[in-house]
Amino acid sequence: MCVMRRVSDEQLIELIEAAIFVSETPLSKKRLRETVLKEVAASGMRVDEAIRSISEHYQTRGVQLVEVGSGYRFQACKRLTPWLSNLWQEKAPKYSRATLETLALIAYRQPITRGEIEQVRGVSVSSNIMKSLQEREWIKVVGFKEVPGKPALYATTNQFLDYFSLSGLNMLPELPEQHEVKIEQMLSDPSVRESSE
Amino acid sequence: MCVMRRVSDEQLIELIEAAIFVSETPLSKKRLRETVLKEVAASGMRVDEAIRSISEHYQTRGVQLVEVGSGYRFQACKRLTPWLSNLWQEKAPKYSRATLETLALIAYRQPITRGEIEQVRGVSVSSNIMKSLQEREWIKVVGFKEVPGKPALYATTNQFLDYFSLSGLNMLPELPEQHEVKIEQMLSDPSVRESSE
Amino acid sequence: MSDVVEKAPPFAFLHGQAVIEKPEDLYIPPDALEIILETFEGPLDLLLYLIKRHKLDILELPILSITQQYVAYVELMTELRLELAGEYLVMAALLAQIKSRMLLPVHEELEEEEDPRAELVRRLQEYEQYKSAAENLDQLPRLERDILVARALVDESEVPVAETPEIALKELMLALADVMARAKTFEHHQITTESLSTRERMSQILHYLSENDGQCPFTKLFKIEEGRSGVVVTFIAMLELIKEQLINCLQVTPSSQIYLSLQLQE
Repeated sequence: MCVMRRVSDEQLIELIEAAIFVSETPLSKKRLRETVLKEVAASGMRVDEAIRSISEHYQTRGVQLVEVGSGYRFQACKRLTPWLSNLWQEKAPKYSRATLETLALIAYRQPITRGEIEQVRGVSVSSNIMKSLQEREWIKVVGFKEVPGKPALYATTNQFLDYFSLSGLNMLPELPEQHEVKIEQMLSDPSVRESSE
Repeated sequence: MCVMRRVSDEQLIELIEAAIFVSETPLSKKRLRETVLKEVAASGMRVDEAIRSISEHYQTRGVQLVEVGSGYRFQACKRLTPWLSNLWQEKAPKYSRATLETLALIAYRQPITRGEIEQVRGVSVSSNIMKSLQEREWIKVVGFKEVPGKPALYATTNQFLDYFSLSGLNMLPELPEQHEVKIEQMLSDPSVRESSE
Repeated sequence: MSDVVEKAPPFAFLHGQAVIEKPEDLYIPPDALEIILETFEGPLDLLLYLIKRHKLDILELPILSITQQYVAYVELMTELRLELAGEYLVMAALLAQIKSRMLLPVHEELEEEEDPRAELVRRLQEYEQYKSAAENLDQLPRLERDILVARALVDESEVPVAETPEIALKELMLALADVMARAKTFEHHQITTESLSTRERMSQILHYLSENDGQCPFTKLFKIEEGRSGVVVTFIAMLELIKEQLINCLQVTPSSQIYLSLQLQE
């Protein structure tokens, strides 16, 4: 049994702010409670209030508090990125269309099998793409489909959300609408048919 | 010649604050001028003033601006360290398969470029893997290959030998001969691509 | 079935007479170049491109003309020895089959039958949907490119050194054995004299560009005296250079001169 320490609101804010700044990965409230606040007496409400207060404080500063998939992190204000990127010489990696299309299908249709991805894209998905996405920890196997061959089912991870600065899958841009018109109607219209040449 | 941008004191503070926060190493005034402030019209006096103002602002926060040998950085207030250190006391993670394979290839085929590792592994090697192996001081850059892009050549270090209690690389377990032949073949394939990092 | 199929079996197009003009030595149709540079993500992608290029709606899918063009491009890609996935040929066969069904007179009793294009139209729509979803994803702000994480450190002297993972030498050996086992699947990458000459040509192009202020018109890089195979090697070398992001390919308007330029170094 450890004695819980009482801290003032100011101390709680200091501690949480510092913890988010020094953590190597985004810090979730759960991890915050299990580590930094392990011996601190602070209700969930007080923690929420502290986070809100920190977020507000940084509204007018060069860095801001954001919530992404796996927790809270500070990041530079986006409008400063053009200047700040001079600090790096390497260019950010570009991703191929094949990779992006595969990732989009997994993000929007998860859990999905590789076969289903290939069905939509009309081409086979290279093992390299699946492996790279897994090594980046953007996707993972979450189960196996109950069909012959039991293919793996893929889903996106919190690291995927972190990378794209999304707090959840519901923050993804909306899937473009398909045409509402009934395909059958359009197609059965004889005027659409071409005359044979 | 580029046109120098005029910025307000507030903008200058924002920019410098964000730059120090996102920089991977302490940021000196010189580097600040050469990178982030390259196109900003700001006298040395104004930069000093901005740094002083940032330093003052953080007097009452969880992190503070400090000047160390190579420049400025933010660090958590010392009195918070006992709590924050709980963030690092989780169990050591295991190395991924990708990391082990990369290390094995460097050990057996040094000096080797990242592109060559990718060629044999058939999948791209993430920068994180290379970084974590370098941070552990198991591998280091020993030169640059004389091919377009001049990619870095990696080799293992003495620390690597120490860790595995090897007196020299020749003490590494022998590789089955067919494996050796195959690696040679793959590396001499002219279609090896050096990926730019 | 119908004799239409017999008259125009799907693969006759691929090995039979050309449907569009084949590139004569130096001549590669500009928009063929443009689309090949875009490197298609598969037959559906190519079909979508052809439909969009004619400013048509997917729902109008003009099967006759689209089939002709599709087959022509597949042939051109074969000609240029671009790696052609089997799916492209399957699609050519499917298009030919739909075409033959479209040419059949509509019988009363077939009235209930679905339009032969319906399934393909559905797939095209679905693919288009995810194609633009992928483009949207690429636009999202992301780490490394648009977002920079702000970090602070802790005073090293007071923080326990983070535990580092332990590994045994045996694990290292096993890892290497794994790579080698997997490497077997890559064995079909054979050394050919052709790829050598392609890489040589790549260097020549880079050299030429750097001697000419870093850019030149596309056509300047072809040498008539090298004939057809020389053109193909040069062209493939350009595609490789573009793919490796060593050069850029610019075309201001659809039918204007194409320029190649060196990728600017930081």
